[in-house]
Amino acid sequence: MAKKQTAPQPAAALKYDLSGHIDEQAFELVGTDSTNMEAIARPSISFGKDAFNRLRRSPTAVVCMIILILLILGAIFLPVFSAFSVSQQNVAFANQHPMSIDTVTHNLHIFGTDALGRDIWVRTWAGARVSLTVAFAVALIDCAVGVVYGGISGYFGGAVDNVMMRIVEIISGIPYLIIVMLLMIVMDRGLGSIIIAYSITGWTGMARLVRGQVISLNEQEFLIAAKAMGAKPNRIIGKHLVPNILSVIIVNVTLDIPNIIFTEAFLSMLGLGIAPPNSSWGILANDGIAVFQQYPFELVVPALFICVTMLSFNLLGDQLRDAFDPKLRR
Amino acid sequence: MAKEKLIELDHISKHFQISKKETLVAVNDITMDIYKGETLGVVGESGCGKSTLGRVVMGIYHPTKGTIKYRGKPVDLKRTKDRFAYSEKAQIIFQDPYASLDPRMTVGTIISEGMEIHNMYDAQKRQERVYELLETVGLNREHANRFPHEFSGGQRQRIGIARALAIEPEFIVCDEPISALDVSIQSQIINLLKDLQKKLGLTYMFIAHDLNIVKYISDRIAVMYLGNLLELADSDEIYAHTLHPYSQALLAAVPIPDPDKEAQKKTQILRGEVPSPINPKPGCPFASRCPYADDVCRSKSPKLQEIRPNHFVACHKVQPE
Amino acid sequence: MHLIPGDPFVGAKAIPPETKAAMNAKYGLDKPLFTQFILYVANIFHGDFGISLADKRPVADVIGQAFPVSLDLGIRSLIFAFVIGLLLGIVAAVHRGKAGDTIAMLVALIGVSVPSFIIGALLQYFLGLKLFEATGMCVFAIMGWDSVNAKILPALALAFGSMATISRLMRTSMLDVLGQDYIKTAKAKGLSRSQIIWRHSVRNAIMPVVTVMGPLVAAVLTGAFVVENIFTIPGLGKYFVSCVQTNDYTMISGTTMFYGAFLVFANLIVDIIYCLIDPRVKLTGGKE
Amino acid sequence: ACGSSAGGTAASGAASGTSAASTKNLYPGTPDKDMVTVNLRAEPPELNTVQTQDVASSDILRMVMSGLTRLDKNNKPEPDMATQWEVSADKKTYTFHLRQDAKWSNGDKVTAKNFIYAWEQCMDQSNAAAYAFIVYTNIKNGRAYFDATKTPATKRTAAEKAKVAAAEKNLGCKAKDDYTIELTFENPLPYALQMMAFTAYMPLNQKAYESIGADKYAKDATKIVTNGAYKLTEWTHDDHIIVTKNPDFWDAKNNQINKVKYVMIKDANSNINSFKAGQVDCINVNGDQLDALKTQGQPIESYVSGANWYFQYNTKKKGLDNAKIRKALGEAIDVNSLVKNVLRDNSVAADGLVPTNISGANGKNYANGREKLVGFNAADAKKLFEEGLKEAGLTKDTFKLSLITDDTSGAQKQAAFYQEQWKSVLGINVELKPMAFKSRLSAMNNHNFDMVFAGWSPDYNDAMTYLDMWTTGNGNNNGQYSSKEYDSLITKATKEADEAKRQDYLRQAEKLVCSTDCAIYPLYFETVPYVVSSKLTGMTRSGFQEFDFTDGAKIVG
Amino acid sequence: MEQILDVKNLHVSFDTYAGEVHAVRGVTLHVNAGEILAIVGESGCGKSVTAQTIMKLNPMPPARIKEGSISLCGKDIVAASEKEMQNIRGALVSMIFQDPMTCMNPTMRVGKQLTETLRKHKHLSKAECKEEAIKLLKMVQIPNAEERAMQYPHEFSGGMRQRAMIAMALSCNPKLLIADEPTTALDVTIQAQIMQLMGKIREELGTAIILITHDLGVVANLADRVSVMYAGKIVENGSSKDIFYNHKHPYTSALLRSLPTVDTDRSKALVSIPGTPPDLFAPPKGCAFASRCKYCMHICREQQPPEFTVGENHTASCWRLHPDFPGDKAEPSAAPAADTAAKKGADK
Ligand SMILES: Nc1ncnc2c1ncn2[C@@H]1O[C@H](COP(=O)(O)OP(=O)(O)OP(=O)(O)O)[C@@H](O)[C@H]1O
Ligand SMILES: Nc1ncnc2c1ncn2[C@@H]1O[C@H](COP(=O)(O)OP(=O)(O)OP(=O)(O)O)[C@@H](O)[C@H]1O
Ligand SMILES: [Mg+2]
Ligand SMILES: [Mg+2]
Repeated sequence: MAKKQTAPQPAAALKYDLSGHIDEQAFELVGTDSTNMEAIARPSISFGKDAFNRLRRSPTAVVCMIILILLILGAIFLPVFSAFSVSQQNVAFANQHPMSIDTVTHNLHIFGTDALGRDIWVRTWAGARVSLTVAFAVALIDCAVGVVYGGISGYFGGAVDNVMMRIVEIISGIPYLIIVMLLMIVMDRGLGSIIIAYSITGWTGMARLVRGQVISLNEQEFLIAAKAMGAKPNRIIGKHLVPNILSVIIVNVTLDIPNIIFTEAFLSMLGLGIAPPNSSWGILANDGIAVFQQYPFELVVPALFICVTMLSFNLLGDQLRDAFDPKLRR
Repeated sequence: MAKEKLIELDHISKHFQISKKETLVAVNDITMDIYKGETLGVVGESGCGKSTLGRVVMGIYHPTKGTIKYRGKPVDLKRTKDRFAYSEKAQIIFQDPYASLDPRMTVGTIISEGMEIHNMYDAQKRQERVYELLETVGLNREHANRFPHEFSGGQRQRIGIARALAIEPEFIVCDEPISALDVSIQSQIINLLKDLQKKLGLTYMFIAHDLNIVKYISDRIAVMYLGNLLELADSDEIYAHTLHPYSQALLAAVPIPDPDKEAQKKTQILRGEVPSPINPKPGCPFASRCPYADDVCRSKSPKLQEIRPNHFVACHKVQPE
Repeated sequence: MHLIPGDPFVGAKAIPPETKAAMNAKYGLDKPLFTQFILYVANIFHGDFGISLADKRPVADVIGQAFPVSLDLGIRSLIFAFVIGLLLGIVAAVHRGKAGDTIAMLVALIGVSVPSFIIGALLQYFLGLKLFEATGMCVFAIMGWDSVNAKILPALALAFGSMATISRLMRTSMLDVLGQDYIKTAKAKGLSRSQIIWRHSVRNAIMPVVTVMGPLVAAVLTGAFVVENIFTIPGLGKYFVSCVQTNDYTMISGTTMFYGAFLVFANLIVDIIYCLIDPRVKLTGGKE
Repeated sequence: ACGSSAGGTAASGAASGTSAASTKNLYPGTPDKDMVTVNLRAEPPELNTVQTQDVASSDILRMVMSGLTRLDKNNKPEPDMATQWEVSADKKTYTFHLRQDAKWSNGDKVTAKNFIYAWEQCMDQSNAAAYAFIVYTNIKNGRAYFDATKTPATKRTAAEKAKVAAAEKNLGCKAKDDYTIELTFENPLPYALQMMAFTAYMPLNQKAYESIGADKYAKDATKIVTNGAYKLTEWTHDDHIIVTKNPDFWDAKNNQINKVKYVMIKDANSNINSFKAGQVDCINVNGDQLDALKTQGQPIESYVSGANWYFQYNTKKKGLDNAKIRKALGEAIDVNSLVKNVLRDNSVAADGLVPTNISGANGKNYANGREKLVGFNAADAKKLFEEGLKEAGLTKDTFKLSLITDDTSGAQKQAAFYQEQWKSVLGINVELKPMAFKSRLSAMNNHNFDMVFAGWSPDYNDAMTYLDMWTTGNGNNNGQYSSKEYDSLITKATKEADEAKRQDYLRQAEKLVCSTDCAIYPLYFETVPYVVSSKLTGMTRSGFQEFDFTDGAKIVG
Repeated sequence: MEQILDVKNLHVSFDTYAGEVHAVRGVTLHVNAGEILAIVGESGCGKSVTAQTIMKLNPMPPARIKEGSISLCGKDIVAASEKEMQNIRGALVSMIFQDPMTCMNPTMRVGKQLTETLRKHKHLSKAECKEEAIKLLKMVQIPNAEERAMQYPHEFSGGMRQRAMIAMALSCNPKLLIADEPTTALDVTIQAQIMQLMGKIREELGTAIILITHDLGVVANLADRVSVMYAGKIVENGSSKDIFYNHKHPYTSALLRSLPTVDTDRSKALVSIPGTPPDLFAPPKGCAFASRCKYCMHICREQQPPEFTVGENHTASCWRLHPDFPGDKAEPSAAPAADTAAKKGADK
């Protein structure tokens, strides 16, 4: 892509034979070439576009993105277009292998059935809905709170920073599990509670990250230049800081989402997940683990979904980090 | 030339509190004036506080002690309003052409940002001015839509200059604008800066450690060492009559790009290391490396004195005749 | 603490109201909340965290007995995580972009991708039970904490998550170090690749890894609940979870405070280790 | 916890069809020839007999402590510390004669005073013993003693001390001499001999108890003084307990196992794995594991635990105040399908409130010959529901219901089943609210619920333990059921000395509460399936003796 | 004179994400025993890549030697295996880098770093190494050598570190020392110390030095011979005197005149070279300097100029040196003084 030669060719392309005599014409003085001496050979490309291009070229990233898009689409549509509902039971047809035909409805159970004869396929996709909703919602909240908090703390520094960071330290000093569990017990079970409970502790990581970034950017000369020009804080934050830490935020969110999915699974394991008959991957995995010696596929299905999703997000995050890495840019 | 004082620095000090016990004295009690239309060169070794001084003058750092006057009026840079007004008059160009441009902005936005902040012109006029400025610094208008990382160091430095010029300042601090550049590019930038000065009547504070260039561009030169001002004089005067031992050593150490002259030159190599600026000891800052230092030098810090007309030196060993 | 619905003394049977009042009186729960709190704080200064409402033992005793087990488990798993994680990270960095990198990072990623309750159950089933059935010997015990062969699987199960974190961090930091000028210097001296890696890179690359050890210790200790439950280990992790579920609030505040203090202590240790391996950091001052 | 009387060969009653003779035991168990290991599932929280209130603790206590009587293989009381006793004609006064060679583990002799002391400690209100009521309601004038002991003994004023002394004097329990106890009850107590085997009636070595201190007593292996068949020799909290045979025990020659180790495995997979890998000799299994073991050909055993599971309705809630609706909600559940397809652990669908293993009159079990009171009937349920809704002025859309369950995965699974049944049979959506055990109980106590999926396990081997709780104002009557007729039936039964008449009153009451008024709706009686390694035989397991190794349990092979 | 290093027609490329970077495009140079060869040129023109290729320090890939030969003391470097290179590095040839702050391992004592080469190549014991380290530090005039050897790099100042680096490089008495901008990061007063030290070393140890720098002042002070590089090629090669007083290439000449000296007239503008060097992603097909050269001719844009010998050990690559070059017709006002000489030299 970069090999385009922009130098204009002289009208009469001359061929010179080095061994023989060279035409005098060739030695005609043309002087400096003002169009070409400041030429930039490479095409203009913005930071985001460049990163996206690089991402597009990585097969890993592409595969991960495809998987995640499929998962999201599946989570949205598949539970609606399934022959079974999430709670529909046929207890006489419980714990069946994948690809078995239901005795009552004569429909296919693609992933088999669980202990109550419910269709695992539809429960898995419904679980994907829950798990992904929780993940995205929490990530969004963490992100919003963390960026604002970390941004303020890092930008203003001094005493403000000191107080704000002490608060973060205290919050992250208490093991998050206990906070989440206490909250989960006080609040009613449900999606909203899980999201709130996890968000309450989750934002601290983002806040620290953003603060660190802001502090290091604050020392950068381009920010000093902006300040020297009289830029007000809102401009500095909005136009300089946020765009410059955006990539770090995106990467961090991508790497955070798997942790949230993980936590949801963990809370379900403790019986603190969402209420039945709804399903989530955590609930499915937890149900599956109890019977995996007898009906291994009941664990394999949700475990595989959790793994693949986590892998995809993690790999995508790594790839994004590489794509955004200023060191790799030239 | 009637010398009109543009900026007056009065006993400026800047300390950084590193820890509870450690204070880093980056700039120590500097008093000097910058005249309108002149170029004041500031030289000194790395870490001697040149940039800090420049930033204090720019209002980016608040001086720990001392006051700054602009056109005879004291400016309180702690007040947002004062600072904002002042920022329209003073600008800065940085050493590192890589770190000084926001990588996420196009060149056009970078240059027009100052105008936006100060509400100069309407959007279209601003755009035109961006093109104009780009051409002033020898770039093409097409470059306005490109990103900084696509440019070479010299080109970026020129973008930095264009940015500084955009709000039509009176005064520019050039913080080592050429140290990171190649020899062949350095002269481009220097010529550009000189041209602009002539055309726009700018005042420069030119920070550098290459003495040849400082001599070439400056009207007056200030020699700094460890946060202190050691010598201040007209450019020719300082070369003709180098008085401070440190300035002498500094000048002698500069290699001349001429083998014959180099061969004849007798360089006097300074011994010893530059002391730390953290919790500095009393006495002359140069005493630890000065070949003439005695007990007085080590215990008492010298005052800046006018030794010859307009030639100020801070040294116990150099006294007015 | 009284926010939590439920009452510590509710057993399976209803207790006559008189008895319940007697119980409240015995444990001081009949006093005003504020008084309870003051008494509690006052007692803590005497090293008395109160009596566990569920276990009826002094909270300090419970912690004193269970925490060493958790610590033992935690240290073992951290050692596993550290050694394996570092090796994986080094291998990945040295073979950047090649098969070694991919494999090492895949292992690491699987580590973060599989919840510990699944890993624990699988390890127990395959390395515990199946290996026993295949060999007829108890290679790894399935439960308990009284023999060496019982301590391996839980530590391994607990190590997976942090191992993944460590290896990924190590890879990044190792790549960073390998790009440093002093590595070029070492290469210019004619040192071999292994000499460069072991003498010049690893120590420097470990430093960022060490800084995350504090939070990692926290994660390992609190995450131990699952593993302790699966492998029936008498550690503190499960009290930590069950006390919340049973509204045992002396235990809740006791363990929370203890963990808080321990984490502060762990971070202190990490700082000290950091000072030991990085000569640029003095214990008193900051970094140069 | 427990208590027992005649009848009740529970173990055989509901056991699975497998017979040990035809299938070979596949698992040899632990290698140790001197010790068996069983899974107790939980740490016993309290080994102080005064305070204890749970199954796990009483399992250990029955091994290390001896009461006046103990239960034999068939849950019948037999002599233990008491060698013989006389009963008065009104069945209110019992005179026990103690054996004179019994010793505490610290060498002291076991005397009548040890028993009186223990009972007084239990009844002492300031000790806040959970089972105080089971002592003070039975023993004559116990209530007065309980009321007198509000302040802790060390803080009593002189006046209070005098009051306590007076109450003590009137108490129906007396040590006539060192080895004779005279015990008088408030009412005729047909199951008194089983009661004497209950933990709350076990003796206490006053000297040791006071020197260790009530707070610290029995909190560690070294801090307990026992008089039973085994000694508590090792206790690592939350890990394991080891009891070792007491050679000085009067019946030592019949105790053939030297050591029993109790481990506390909660996780279902670890449970089965450790059994298969020869780390444990006896475990309870769940339905899934049971299926798999059966397929392998492993013999499975089981016992009826005596626990019944039922819906508790909040009878004060609009809609649920209607008996037809309550009945419809219960009849809509196909319990047989639940038991067969979901639980698969040999539990049986309930036909009444009192489980099959509870003894009744004439040496037969209480449930023997009882009419069927509850059961699945979809058509009837639909009809009753429609009628009920009309009566209550509700529709399916306006009638909002929720069901509280435990948050264990088993309970949640069942709840999902009920939810689906209601949906398909009655066409209503019931919201499920899983809660931690303690939270669930608290919601129940505060009457803050519509329906609860709850369970009850017996305190003693008599139908009364399931029935007296539904009287008006009873602490366990969370649904606030109130029926004068019911209350009078229970009172009559309490005062009745004749066993057959008494059982008749109880049966009438049972029918009233779970069928006619339908204040609760029984679902199934729990059965506990378990497997034992080939190493261990002869162990007793029943609803009242969860683990017992004293009656001929042996290590073989 | 004995030739220690002989590089012929070296081409090095980097395969990067955006395409191939032709960093070195046909470099030919040699170094004689005991002499100092300076390589000057603008940033990015390939000086460091050339130097690192001589030691094969470039990571390969992405770097790749496309063509050419390197012979170091008779050893074929291009063909040498990594193992062989390990024995050559540090023993025959060693290198010091620009930034002394980052070139030392921050967690290893200076003394140990100093003698690693000795342990590797001379198999000295620990005790011997310690002595040797002190000797080396003394050689580079570091006071309190005994204490300093036990310190960590952060306890050294920049100048001391660079001196320690030099000591490190010299510990095995290599035949050739490659100094890649050894003074760029240092202050002038410290630079003077280092320059003096390098001169002394060459005199006392007879080590040949390749000195890479931007600073023509340093070149004038130290170098015997100078190679001027531009956009991956050597455009002029000659003795120090040739380059400073008798340069033949327009680039060399512009470079020298663009430097202000103490005597430069402040009222006059500096001579400057307009434009920027070409991007090595897409090197121009003709002379790389053509677009910035005021003497540029048609042929310059079309064809790369070959190397013309213009004097003893003095070569330059400019079409103006071709025998067929007709001479400047319309002489630009300020023609370089060297132009006349160029014509003379072109007559072989
Ligand atoms: N924000 C800051 N906080 C603490 N110390 C600082 C800060 N800025 C500068 N310093 C210290 O102040 C001293 C002077 O720094 P300054 O940047 O002014 O030097 P300089 O003369 O510009 O050096 P150089 O030539 O390397 O640019 C240095 O020791 C530096 O470490
Ligand atoms: N690892 C690399 N990957 C891609 N391109 C590289 C790499 N290393 C060097 N280059 C390119 O090779 C060219 C020559 O680089 P080199 O470092 O030799 O320049 P230099 O003359 O030493 O410059 P400087 O004076 O700045 O050190 C440059 O265009 C550079 O961008
Ligand atoms: Mg500076
Ligand atoms: Mg270089």
